[in-house]
Amino acid sequence: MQTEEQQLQFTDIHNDVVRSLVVTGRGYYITLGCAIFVLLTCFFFPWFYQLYYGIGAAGMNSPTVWGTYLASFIFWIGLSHSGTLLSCVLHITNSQWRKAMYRSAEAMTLFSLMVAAMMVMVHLGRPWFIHWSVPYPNQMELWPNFRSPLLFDVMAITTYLTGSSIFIYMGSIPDFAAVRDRTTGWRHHLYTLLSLGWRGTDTEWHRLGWAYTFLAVLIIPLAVSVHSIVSWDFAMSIVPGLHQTIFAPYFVVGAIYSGTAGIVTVMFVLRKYMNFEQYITKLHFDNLGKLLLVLSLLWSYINILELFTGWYSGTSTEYEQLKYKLFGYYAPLYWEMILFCGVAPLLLISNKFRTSFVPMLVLSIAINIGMYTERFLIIATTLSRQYLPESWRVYVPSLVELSIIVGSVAMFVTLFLLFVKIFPSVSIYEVKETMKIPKKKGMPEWQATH
Amino acid sequence: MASNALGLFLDPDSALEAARRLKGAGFARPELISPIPIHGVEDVLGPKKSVIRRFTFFGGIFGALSGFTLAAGTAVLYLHPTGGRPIITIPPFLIITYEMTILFGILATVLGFLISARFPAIRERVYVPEAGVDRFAVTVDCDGEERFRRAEAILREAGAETVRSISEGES
Amino acid sequence: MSILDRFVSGWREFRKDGYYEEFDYAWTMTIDLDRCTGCGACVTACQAENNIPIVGESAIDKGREMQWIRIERYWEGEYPNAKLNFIPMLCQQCDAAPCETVCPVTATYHNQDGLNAQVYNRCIGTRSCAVYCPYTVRYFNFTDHHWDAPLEQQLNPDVTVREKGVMEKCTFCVQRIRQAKDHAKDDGRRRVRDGEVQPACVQSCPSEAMIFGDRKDASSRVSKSMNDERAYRVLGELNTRPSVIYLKKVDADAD
Amino acid sequence: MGVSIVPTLKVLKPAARFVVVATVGIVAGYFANAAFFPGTRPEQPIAFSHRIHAGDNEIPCLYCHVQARRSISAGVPSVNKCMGCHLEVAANRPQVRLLANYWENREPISWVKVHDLPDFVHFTHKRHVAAGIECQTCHGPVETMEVVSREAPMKMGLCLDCHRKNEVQHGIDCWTCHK
Amino acid sequence: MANVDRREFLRLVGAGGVGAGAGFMLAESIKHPVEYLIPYPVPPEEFSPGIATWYNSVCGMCPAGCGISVRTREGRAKKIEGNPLHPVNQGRLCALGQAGLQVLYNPDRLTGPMIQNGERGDDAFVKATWEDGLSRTAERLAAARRDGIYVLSQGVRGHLANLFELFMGELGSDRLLHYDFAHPHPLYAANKRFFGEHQLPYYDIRNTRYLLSFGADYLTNWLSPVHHSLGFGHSRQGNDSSSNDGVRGRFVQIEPRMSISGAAADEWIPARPGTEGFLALGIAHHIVADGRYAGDDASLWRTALAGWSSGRVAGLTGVSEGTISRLAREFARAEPGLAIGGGAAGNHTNGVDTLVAVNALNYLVGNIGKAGGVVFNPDPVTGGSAIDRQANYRTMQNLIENARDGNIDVLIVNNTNPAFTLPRASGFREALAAIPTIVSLSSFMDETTLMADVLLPSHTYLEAWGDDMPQPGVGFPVGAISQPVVAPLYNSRSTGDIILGLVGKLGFNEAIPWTSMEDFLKDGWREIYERGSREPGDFDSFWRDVLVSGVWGENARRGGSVVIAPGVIEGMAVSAPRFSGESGEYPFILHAYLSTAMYDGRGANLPWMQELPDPMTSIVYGTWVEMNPATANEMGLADGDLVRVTSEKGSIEAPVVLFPAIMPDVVAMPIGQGHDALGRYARNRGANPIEILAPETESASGNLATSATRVALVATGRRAAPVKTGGESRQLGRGIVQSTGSRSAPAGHSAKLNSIPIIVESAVVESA
Repeated sequence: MQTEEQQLQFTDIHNDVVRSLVVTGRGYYITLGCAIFVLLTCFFFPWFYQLYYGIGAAGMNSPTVWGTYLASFIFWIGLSHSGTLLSCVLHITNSQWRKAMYRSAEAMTLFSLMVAAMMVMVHLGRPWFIHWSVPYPNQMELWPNFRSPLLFDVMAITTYLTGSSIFIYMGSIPDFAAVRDRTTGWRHHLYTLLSLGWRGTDTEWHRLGWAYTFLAVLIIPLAVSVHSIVSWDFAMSIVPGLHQTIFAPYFVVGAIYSGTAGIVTVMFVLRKYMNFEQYITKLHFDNLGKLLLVLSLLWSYINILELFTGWYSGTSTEYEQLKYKLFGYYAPLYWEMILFCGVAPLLLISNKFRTSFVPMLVLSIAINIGMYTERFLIIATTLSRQYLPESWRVYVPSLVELSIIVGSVAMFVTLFLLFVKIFPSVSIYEVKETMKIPKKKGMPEWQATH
Repeated sequence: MASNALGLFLDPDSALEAARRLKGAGFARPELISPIPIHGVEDVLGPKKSVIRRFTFFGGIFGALSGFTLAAGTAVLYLHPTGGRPIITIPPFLIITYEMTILFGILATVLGFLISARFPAIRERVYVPEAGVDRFAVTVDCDGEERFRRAEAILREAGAETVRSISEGES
Repeated sequence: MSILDRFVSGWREFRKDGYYEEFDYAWTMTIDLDRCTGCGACVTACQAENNIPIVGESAIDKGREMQWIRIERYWEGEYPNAKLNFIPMLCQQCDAAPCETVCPVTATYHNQDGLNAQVYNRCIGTRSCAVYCPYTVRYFNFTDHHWDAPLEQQLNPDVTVREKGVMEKCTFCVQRIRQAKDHAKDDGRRRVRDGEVQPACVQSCPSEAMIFGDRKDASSRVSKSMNDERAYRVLGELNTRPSVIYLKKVDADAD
Repeated sequence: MGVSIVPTLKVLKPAARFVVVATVGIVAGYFANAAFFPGTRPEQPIAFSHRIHAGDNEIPCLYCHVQARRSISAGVPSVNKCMGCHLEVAANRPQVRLLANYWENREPISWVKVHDLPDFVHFTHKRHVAAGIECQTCHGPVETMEVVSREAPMKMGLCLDCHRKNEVQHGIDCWTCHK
Repeated sequence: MANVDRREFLRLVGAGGVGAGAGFMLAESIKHPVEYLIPYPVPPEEFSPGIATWYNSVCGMCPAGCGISVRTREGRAKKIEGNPLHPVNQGRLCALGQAGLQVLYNPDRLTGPMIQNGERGDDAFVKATWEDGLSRTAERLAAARRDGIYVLSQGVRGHLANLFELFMGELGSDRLLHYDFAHPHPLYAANKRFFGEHQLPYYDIRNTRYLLSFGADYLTNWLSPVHHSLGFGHSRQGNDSSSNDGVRGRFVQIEPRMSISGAAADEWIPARPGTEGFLALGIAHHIVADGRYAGDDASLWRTALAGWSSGRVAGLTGVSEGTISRLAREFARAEPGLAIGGGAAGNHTNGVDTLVAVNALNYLVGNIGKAGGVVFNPDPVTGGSAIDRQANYRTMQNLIENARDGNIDVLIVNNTNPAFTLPRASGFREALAAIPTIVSLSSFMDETTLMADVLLPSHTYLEAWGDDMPQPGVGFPVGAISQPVVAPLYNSRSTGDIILGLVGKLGFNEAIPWTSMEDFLKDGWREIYERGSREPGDFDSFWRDVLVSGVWGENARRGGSVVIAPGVIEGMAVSAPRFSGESGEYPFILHAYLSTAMYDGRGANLPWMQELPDPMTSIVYGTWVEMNPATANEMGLADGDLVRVTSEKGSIEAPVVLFPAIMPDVVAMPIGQGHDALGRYARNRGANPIEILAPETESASGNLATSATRVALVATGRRAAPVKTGGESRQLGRGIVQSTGSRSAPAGHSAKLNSIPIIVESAVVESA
């Protein structure tokens, strides 16, 4: 890696990033067009139909009143969990390899959170009344129910969204400034506003450093709490298979797991199509690979634990639950999940695998498919095996649901495509920090060393 | 008219060195402008104190209070007994409190940052575009020919690539 | 009553358990499984009283029937010793209802009669209450329903017709309770007399398997019958404290 | 080239101005509609004047809306009730003639509802009359109205305020009013 | 705002304008839709908006004759509930009875007189006036041969029956038939043979301690289900020390396929179809042999029953000797014990023999005329003649033959649907084609009405005047008035008024002077009143009271001891049942039973009934075949496999349902679906097992032996899982339905182990 970067100068990264913002090929526009088209046809059209027809457009039924919409919600929330969290952790531990990738990772957080919020709208029976779940003063003095796990969600996710958007913005103020001077027209004005008049004086750097660190410290516990709370939507119930103490850590691990896999995917794309080969390197994939390996092992551990406790409890409810999960209607999905998230990642043990790009991409996508399945199964298998056997029903997603899943991905892609044209998707100043500082020739050595 | 002497350097260390000498020569607060944060500035120009931590702290406190008040207050405002739980239900309200703490902590931090770093910039300030890319600049305000010449001398001696005089806004 | 007063009165409830002991009624239903024949009269009675939509074959096939009370059947043994047990399953009106705590907008809560209230017009359709309900007796309006004219002329004006996206469930025929209280007020009584109000299912039950009343009135029929030694609560181990109490089926050939 | 955001703001000024004006327009239009075309003062098939009946002649409300005392709905008087008086009284006034036509063809008069509550609200006139609530409390000074108009917004807040003020037993319990 | 040039000014103006427009539309769009208040020009008395009015009347959904009280608001019927004053149902009502509202408000009702123009059966009717319809009918009647006029009505009682009699009398034809598919002909015949009784007795289930039911599904559709359910409940748990010394009644059900009554029973005993009579005799033999019967005719009985040793009976019925003797012991010991028979047991070719044997059991334990036994009814207040008018299958057959031979000129059908409830093999539909004029008074376009020429739609029972004398009674004469609870929805008339209209057209006025059913009814009741009711006050007050309470009873019970018909003991024997079809070719006996919701098919057009899950299987909207799981397993059939059920007379298709409580060589199908008319909810749904029944008749009563058909099942290879609301029907040890030992178990016995102890919150209750 050193070999690659040795000849890199400050100006190079500068130019590369600015180019990534201002120079736009036809490929980009085509991709964006497709993404938007899919977004409209596969997300908004079915959703509007559902608004008109009612949730019945989805395949849900009486015991299984939750379905893929909520699964998607959890999935996207989960995906959001690596970006900012990872970035914060690495920032505090002050690790170098973070710097090239954290910006886009955080963007991923931001956008998956937005998609998640959208999934809530899709999930609701009467979304036009969603404002009732937000605390605002009114003449009736009627407020939301703060005892409800769902309201914890509302609070947590709002906070998380605010936090991570602020975090990514703060981190890129100096870059906005850097880009500001190199752009003209509306871009110049935009970056002038965004950079708030950043100059790069020692005071400004000092303040930014402090603020940034504080944010990081605040956001780490927040991120953990967010997914714990999401897990409590389930764990706070007394439904067999959902009412489990392990759920909070289980969800957090799962979230970081899928999030990290997501980062790998995004890194690959950036590297390949935004020409950041020099900045996003084998090193990053290697480290992410290791991380993935650890997480997958954790994840498998918790899964086995869940089965074990279920089996050990021996109650009819838990036991039927277990049987159904392993051999019931949804069993194929279950084993697919195990394969993708539990077995396949073991490949990461080999260095060669970790440092080769395409296989990593494939694996990361596989992992996220597996994780989506997991979220789906958590809902489908448990709710269709409630306490009273007479109410047992099988739930099969409808076309509308499937197409909305596809559409939500398109939404994410669209947002990300817009992002890379507005935000410097690689942090300029932090990459500069990792570079060797230029030397003035003929300068005495002692000055250079510090 | 307040004019500044500006020296551009290729590397942070010489810039620091220049700043130190300027300070030593009795110039008021030389300022470094750089594309990346420079370490060790405080050893040279003396430690900086920032108010941000206070903002964060009190923001958090305020968040905690308002969080619990929101939950508990609204609960007793319109009594809705649910699930046989007491009206003021501590554990869930603590979660609300927790989230609100962090939310306000974050917002306060941002506020602190903006205030302490004097953002957004309304009036023009001394600014060096090169320093946004790959140069390290040292500015020191010095009115009067002879003070400028002294500053220039120090900067050049410290290995400044170029030295010129600028005033706010121009570059 | 000023906001301050309400704060104070609210704070008095601070950390108090057994909140419902101050309520004036605790409506309760006992269902004698030894009497229940599973004939289904209660199902139709409820459907007629509460404007429960006719969802149609395909909807039921999807698992979206709406009947608030259903007859569950559980087989025991195999031919020739097969036995069939019926149990009517309706909203248990739990005192410690899991569904109440989870609703983000308080569309379901515990009302002053100890009823598990569902406020349709407040519901935003998160459906979490149905997930949290261990008895799966909450039914969701997956679509808008319509009645072929002139069937809609039968709709009960005392019960609203629920729109799509709204959760609904058994209300113990709250409209009848309301009526009874109204009459009581007219006669200048503070309380409703025992037996003055009966939900549609109880009223129709041909074998008189169901008894409805106020368990705070120790002399009421329901209080007596719920203290029968056969009394038990379905899934009682979950401690949701249902207000629907079942009397065990008697198996004369047991022991 | 400078760092100040002010120039940019200057550039943005027209756009901002545009947005502000448009917003103001929307708000204005909204309230203009509410002000000039209120749904609360509909045209009735017969120009019945409460001012004359309830005001000048001081006919008590419950004389015509007799149901209010014993039913959930106050009801409107049947045509024959109107004719009870108007066979003699003011029989030759044009509006009364209109009424007479209805009567002769035994044709119901379809009055336009002024005060209308949603289907999910259970409001009983009976209890409120029994509690001695003046009709005017909710319906406004009808006896002064030539054409009846909805004075109070029939919204939940209105009910709750009154129920709270008078400390109605279970007055703010959802199921007291929602069905 | 200083530097605004002209172009920008215009732009701003534009923005403001568009904004204003948008805001305006927004406000417009969220406006409340206009609603109207439309008062009556002249309100009917006892009408006031917002206040419910209750009318007591009589349920017309099945022959049980329960009393109903209908809740109306703003002149519309909202809810049907049992009439608490009525002795039959005492305020309770079954599902079918409550669905009566959907008969009234059914979207597929006939809205006025119509006349067939086009081929029969292709539903080509044109609207007509009553004048037109009536006169057309009248002239056909006038032209017809006296004995060429048939009136085929549903079973009607009370004054409507009288009116029919008068009408037929004037027409000079005695071809008046009441046809109900489910009419218990064998039961009547058996009681006549054994007791020489004309009426059905009252079976006092309420006070019995031991009920031995031979195939009678008394909780669902046998005679008076609601009344029986009341009795069942009381006998189970209602007994306090005062009545019946707190003993919990024991119920034994003997039938090849577990019915609701079987599920409710303490003991369900499958006996080979058609051998229930043998079992009864076997039990009787035991009772006599053990000397538990000490009547003076004991020796007669001993000789008569000599042949029916439990050994032989066990061989015939497949019920073990031990069981037989135990049943005999328990039945004889429990005083009073009660034996009833009917349903499938009565619908074999030996049905009457079987039911006679059942009567013998009652006789032998001496419960005749006693509480908890068989109590005989006095004659009904009026309209008793209807009983003899009931048409059994034989009568229908010779109607069919007459039609074929062209001896029928006019057929008037009143709300009965033989085209659906007679087997295809009977050839009824073809026969209809041979009748020149068919007039239907049905309120719905059912299969029979489809073949009619003139449609004179009658009111539903909720719009019409009438009265009813429940059969069987409850031990004393009961009369109930049915009165219109709502104004007629459509241009229909009550059956009585239609007949009276015809009377007018035919000029029978001097014999039948009445012009409306109401007058006829009122005069009829004046007779009842004058014929020595001990009611105070004059007739008008009496009439008012009857209208208010909806029911009136005479405290006149039958006294005296009942003697059994001579020679019946000697002749006590049960012939072997006959079945159509070879057991080799048709291995299964088809057990077609009346479904809970549809009764004999009349409920199929009521959406509530279609959506009422079948209690035993939770199936809605459809027909199915119940099979023993073991048998199905052998045949390789699984739940939901579509099979073709073939008898000698035809075949239908239905999905298999594995039913744990049915004999291996019996398949059961519910009756009621499989309509090809009767409106949107009923048409083309499920299959009708009656279609494929063989025209075997019960030898003594001439009734259709519905249980005497053998069928074969052939897998079609397709699957059509029936729509059901239930999931897994096993408890999996979750203690959902808990049971305990007998009632007299020690307090707290296993009662609260896995349930939270129930605490009654104490509260001050002011004495109201």
